[in-house]
Amino acid sequence: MTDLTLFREETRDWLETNCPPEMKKPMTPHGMTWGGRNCKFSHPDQELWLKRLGEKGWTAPTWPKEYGGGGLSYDENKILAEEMTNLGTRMPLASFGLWMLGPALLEYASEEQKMEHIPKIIKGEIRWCQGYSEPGSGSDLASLKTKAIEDGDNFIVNGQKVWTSYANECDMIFTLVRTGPQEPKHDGISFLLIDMDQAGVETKPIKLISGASPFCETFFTDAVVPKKNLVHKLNKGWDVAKNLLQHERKMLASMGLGGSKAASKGKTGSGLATLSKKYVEVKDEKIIDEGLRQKIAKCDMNSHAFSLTLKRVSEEAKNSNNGPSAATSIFKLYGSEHNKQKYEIMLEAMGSQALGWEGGEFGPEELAITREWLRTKANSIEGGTSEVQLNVISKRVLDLPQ
Amino acid sequence: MTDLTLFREETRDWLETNCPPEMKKPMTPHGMTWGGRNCKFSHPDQELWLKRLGEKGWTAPTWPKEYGGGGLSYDENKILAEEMTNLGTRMPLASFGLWMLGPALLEYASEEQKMEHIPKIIKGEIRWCQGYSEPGSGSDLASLKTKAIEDGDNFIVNGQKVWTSYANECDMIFTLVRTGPQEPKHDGISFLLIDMDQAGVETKPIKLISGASPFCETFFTDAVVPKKNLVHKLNKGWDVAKNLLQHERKMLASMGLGGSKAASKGKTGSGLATLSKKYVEVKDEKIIDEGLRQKIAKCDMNSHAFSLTLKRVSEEAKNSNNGPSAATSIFKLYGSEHNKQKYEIMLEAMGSQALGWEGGEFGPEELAITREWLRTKANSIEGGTSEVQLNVISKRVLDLPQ
Amino acid sequence: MSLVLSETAAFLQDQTQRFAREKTPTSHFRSVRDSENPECFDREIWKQMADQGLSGILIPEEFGGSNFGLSGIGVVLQELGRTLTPSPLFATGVIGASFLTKIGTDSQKQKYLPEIANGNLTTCFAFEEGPRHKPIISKVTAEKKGKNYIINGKKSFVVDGGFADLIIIAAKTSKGPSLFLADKNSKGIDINIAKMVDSRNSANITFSDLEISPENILGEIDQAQDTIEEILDISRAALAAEMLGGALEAFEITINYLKEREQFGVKIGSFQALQHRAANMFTELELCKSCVLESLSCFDEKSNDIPRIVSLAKAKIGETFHLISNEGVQMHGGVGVTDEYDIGLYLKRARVAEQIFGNSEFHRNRYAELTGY
Amino acid sequence: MSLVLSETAAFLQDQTQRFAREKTPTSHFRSVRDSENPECFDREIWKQMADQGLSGILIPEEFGGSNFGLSGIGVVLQELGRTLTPSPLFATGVIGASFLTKIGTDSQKQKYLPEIANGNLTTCFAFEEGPRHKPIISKVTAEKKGKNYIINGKKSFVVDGGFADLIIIAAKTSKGPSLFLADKNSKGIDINIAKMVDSRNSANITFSDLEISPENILGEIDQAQDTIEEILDISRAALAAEMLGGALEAFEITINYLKEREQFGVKIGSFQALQHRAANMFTELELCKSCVLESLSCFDEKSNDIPRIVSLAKAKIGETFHLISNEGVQMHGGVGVTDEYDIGLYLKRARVAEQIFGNSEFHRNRYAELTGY
Repeated sequence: MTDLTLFREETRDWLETNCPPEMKKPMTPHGMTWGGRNCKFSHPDQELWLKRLGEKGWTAPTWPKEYGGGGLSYDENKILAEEMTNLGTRMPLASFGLWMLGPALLEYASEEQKMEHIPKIIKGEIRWCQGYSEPGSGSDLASLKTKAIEDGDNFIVNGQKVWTSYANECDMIFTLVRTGPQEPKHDGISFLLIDMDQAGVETKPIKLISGASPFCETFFTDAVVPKKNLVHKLNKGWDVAKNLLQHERKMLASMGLGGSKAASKGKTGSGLATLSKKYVEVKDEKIIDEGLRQKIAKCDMNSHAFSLTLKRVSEEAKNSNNGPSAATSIFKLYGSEHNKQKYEIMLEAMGSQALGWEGGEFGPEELAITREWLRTKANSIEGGTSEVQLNVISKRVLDLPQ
Repeated sequence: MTDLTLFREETRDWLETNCPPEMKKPMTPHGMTWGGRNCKFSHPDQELWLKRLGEKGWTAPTWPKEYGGGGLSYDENKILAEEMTNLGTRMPLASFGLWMLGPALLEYASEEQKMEHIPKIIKGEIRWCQGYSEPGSGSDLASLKTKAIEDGDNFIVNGQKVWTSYANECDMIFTLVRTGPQEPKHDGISFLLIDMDQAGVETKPIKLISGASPFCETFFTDAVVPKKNLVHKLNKGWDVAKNLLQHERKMLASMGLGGSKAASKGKTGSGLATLSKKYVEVKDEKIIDEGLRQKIAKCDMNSHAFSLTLKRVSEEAKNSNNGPSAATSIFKLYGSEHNKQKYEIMLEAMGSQALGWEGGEFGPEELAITREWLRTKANSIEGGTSEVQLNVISKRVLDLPQ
Repeated sequence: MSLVLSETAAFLQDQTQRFAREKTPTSHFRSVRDSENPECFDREIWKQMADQGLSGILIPEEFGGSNFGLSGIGVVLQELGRTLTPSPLFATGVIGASFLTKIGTDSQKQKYLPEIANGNLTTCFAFEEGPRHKPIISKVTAEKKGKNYIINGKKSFVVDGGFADLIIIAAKTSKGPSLFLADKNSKGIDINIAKMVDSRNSANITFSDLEISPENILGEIDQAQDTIEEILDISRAALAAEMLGGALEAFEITINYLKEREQFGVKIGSFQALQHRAANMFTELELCKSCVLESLSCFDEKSNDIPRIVSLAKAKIGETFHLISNEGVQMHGGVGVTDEYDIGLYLKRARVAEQIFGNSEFHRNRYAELTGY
Repeated sequence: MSLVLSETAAFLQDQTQRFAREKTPTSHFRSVRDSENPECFDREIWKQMADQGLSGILIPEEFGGSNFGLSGIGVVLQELGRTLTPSPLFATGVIGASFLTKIGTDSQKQKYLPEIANGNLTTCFAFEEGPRHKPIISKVTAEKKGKNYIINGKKSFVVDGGFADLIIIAAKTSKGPSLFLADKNSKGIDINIAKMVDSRNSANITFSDLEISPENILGEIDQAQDTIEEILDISRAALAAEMLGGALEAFEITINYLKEREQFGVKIGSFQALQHRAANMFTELELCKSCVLESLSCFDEKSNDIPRIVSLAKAKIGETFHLISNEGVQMHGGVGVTDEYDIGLYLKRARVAEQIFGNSEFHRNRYAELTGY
């Protein structure tokens, strides 16, 4: 028996023993665990599952053991993921700390900072949000104006951030601030970790077209930040920012893949087709409306092709051992455009039944699809617009002239 | 009886009496009359038809009578066109002189130049080609390098033009040449009329992907051009050029309309559908392949919408009495892109039968469609690329910032 | 056919434009939307529109209207579409007025048309029976019982069905479709109101042994097919005009944003990739203008090609409004997906308008059929 | 499944790349095209390819091949597709070799496979019966007469049918399709050669009482359906690999042109509108690479999802090669439509390759059916 086969057996055993029953059921809209000081669990099993996995470091399976991570190899991590999928266990923790901040800290933070922050991320004790964008700076992130001025052992921060996800529920925020007002655009930016539990930090939810408010505006008024919370060097925050953005894009890219698992299962049908069949004429399992059918097929094929590409690039990366590559720009671009398209097709298939807001005879799934359709419109904007991705591809990958 | 009703009756009578029988038959690929000193008629009726219409000035119905034109009003011209369509008469003369040079001369040429050149254009006695583009200057037309140097009563011209249509069969060429090498790009260009029947002018056909050679490279080596052939002022040729380009774009735009007449006839079916039906399964007159059918409908609807738009803009212009407007950029763009799309659909409908080159069992119409499909690829390049049209629309029409 | 606005139409357009800018800018839409008012429109504003004659454009003069025809009401809807003005004009002033004018008896006309013209009566057309447009009635039936008819079955997504006073019901009778009139408060009518994503009103209406007396039969029994098809086409053309207004406004809002918003030290409208996309949208809009104008005037000019032209207009503007509302949101970037900016409102309206009375694919299909393939 | 090239495949790719660059750059294609040679390929070059082992990649070692599998021949076709190398590799090395290897009798294998491997024998597959791909045989029949079969009917657009020595014929027998072998010079075979727009060879082949003796029956009578479907999928995957090569090359030619050509004093590749279009093409190509790799390896790995994966690959690369060849010509401007520049050659090849063995719509349809809708 090879080490990996042994690992697979042990892992399966451990998961079967330790995953609480509720956590083997499919995820519900409110069943996600976001962690943090004020974490609310909608079921006690969520807390248990987070605690057990967090202690083992398996919320961050490949992170080093010394900071509380799982310390798993690439292959072991793959096995863990496969076994979790096989057992149908839920994701224990959704966290911008895990997806974005953590990887950047591992690369850029001091030993003290790592010891301080990473274990709390892994255990879900601190919930993080991102303070990058500002009202005047969208795609042109580096034009940010929020200022941090040195004052003894602290920075004093003033300014405004926007698009801070769930900032009103978060404990800490990682921000880009201007510390060198004289320096060229990209060279005067620093990366600060700010505790939000202070008078100088206020948040205000932004209402979106979907009706939800997953984002906030966040205001800093003489907010106090100890200097130990500066990550990497002063005025060199842009290095951290770029690294972190790549992790963000990777995360966002995976959003386009919702339908692809179903699509790659063959005869069992795709999610899009199964949904559509409830609303359109079907004969011998075939959708009669050929125009719609071709659109669904095109979309399913794109999902399929996209998931094969993610797999290919990950297999290629495995050998070359590089971090996120320029190809992540393709994923962000394609994932978000594809997801938008998928929802437009759903709307077409469902007709008026997907256009409800309230009242009437809409099922909860239908109303959720309407809102989610509106939500997808942000996919190609957040984390770098599609236009920025196209610029990146044409300049960095294709090397086209400026 | 109103004047116009009377005019319609007289016109119908005249056409019925004077149009030779062969000229009432549908146009054949070789039946077009291009005029010029070496004009070859494939049927004597072509010559007769050209002579009769030319004498009446009805090859250029709205041009002033003093230069041999028809002198017709907007409404009279419309009636003439309608009656010619009703009777099914052929176009008497295809000519860049009529479509492009003539309108520009009427606006910019001296009285002597008009008297000299316009009657010959109307009667088809001189065949003109266009000398604008050069190998290094495509969309950036004003970067042209062909030089004309003053030498007594003449200009001496040296340089090379490209994309000169049928230059090897033409008598004269209207050209843009650089006369002010010191001036800024657009201010050193003059508009010259050059007789091609001289040792200093040579032409070389360019072979296209369609296999045909409708264009030439044209070389000037110390070609002699009398100063009386300078149109408009010295170094002000760009004014003429711009005016003329608008006429060219208008002409090229109409190319996208091939299928629209058929499409607007209602139940009689569209050309695209009729063609497709020969190659695909049909049941109760309906094309079974719904994907193809939707593509054809989309294309037909675009033809229909496009021809309604041409009509609308011409009705609007009738009242405002302006020349070609910025909207002509829309026509060139849409006409050429639409025409390309139409041929792609034909190819899809006809399958391998539209992909023949020679030999095998292809009908002449099929082989012609293959070549014409390749020919359409130039539609969105010649006379200003689609990209240039999009630039023009966004800057001049939408007034978007530079 | 005329593809240029008549003087009357130009006057109406001008008048409505002023009205919409002053009385019903998008802030009006927002206040109606965010109010507790379940009707989704403002009765006071509707009264003012009626006073301006907008509700009576399709009604003959003898019944208090102006009879300016579809070209007239088309430009009005276009201007109201620009500001997303919520009003019963479409369901009442277009559909209701057309049905009653075309096939109402003298006493039905006397009773209802003046009330529509003066803004006191609203109507709705209970037609669809599922979530996708289907111009064939199969589920709602009317059975003869003595002199009366008994209606049973359920209608879906009735525009303005949540508040309209008078319901025009299409139902299957023994040999074909028939039309009936019913007061919304009649016994046997159950109305389930829904607010759609565009914050307009729609309803599912269930009929349980609804009894219709002879004076409330609209037109000939079994003979409604042609009338229904004609009114559906009138509705589609009118809707297309409203959509054109929305698309034009969404486009202009976006172009203005491109001229204002700065990124990387320049206006984002100077980016060529955005310019080309904007120019393509402009081109499509120019085509739509022609199609919509033609689809309105073809009724007034009694063309024999009406169904094809209407399908052309509805399909083209459906695609184009779809495109422009998507591109508009994207070009606005982050603020485009916030409720604070208007562009998202057009996105929502675009999808509902695209969907009802036949989406683009439906109309392409119909166009192909009518053209003989 | 492996989405990364194996060492063998990487070796073959490298070897073929060198061969194609040295021996068969596009100038080779042009010289064959412009010669009087009706075969549309160069026998000397084909011999060299065979000497390198390319013709025997799908043939077992005992018959002179290397048995490197579809992943092996895929990368070879991809590299040859880059330079538009005209050769019988597809019809002979892929289709002919696969048929004979799968279902040939020992003596058929002995007779033909070594000859294919050494480049002496070419084959074609007479299958289609009309101008659009249809995987069902209905027009060409084989009737039993004693021990022999008599074939009648006409096949269309047989790839390499104009010169192939051995014709593999699919014909209808009493209970299903069957396969037969025939020498091109047999009595009862009439070959009408056509040059296609991509300057490759295709033929209509008419069979008039062509008599087939028992030793030339390929596989079981009436039982060919599964084999035909399998070989069609092999052919589609191989063709997709060739198309990927063509698309990659056309894309790279275009990108290089964007970096070289100047207009308005700058490189045209600096125009953002062109950049974004190029970036979109790149993205589509990345997806195609994955699909093609998967469609090749799924055979070698005996996946149970082969037909769906193959349809995915053929449809995606069909659309993408279509897009890139159109955009490539447009981005070249005027010179793009001249015969002098290479980009137009890819345009022509793209359409033929897209069309044969099922166009993108055909494969979307099939994908939908296989996925259960």
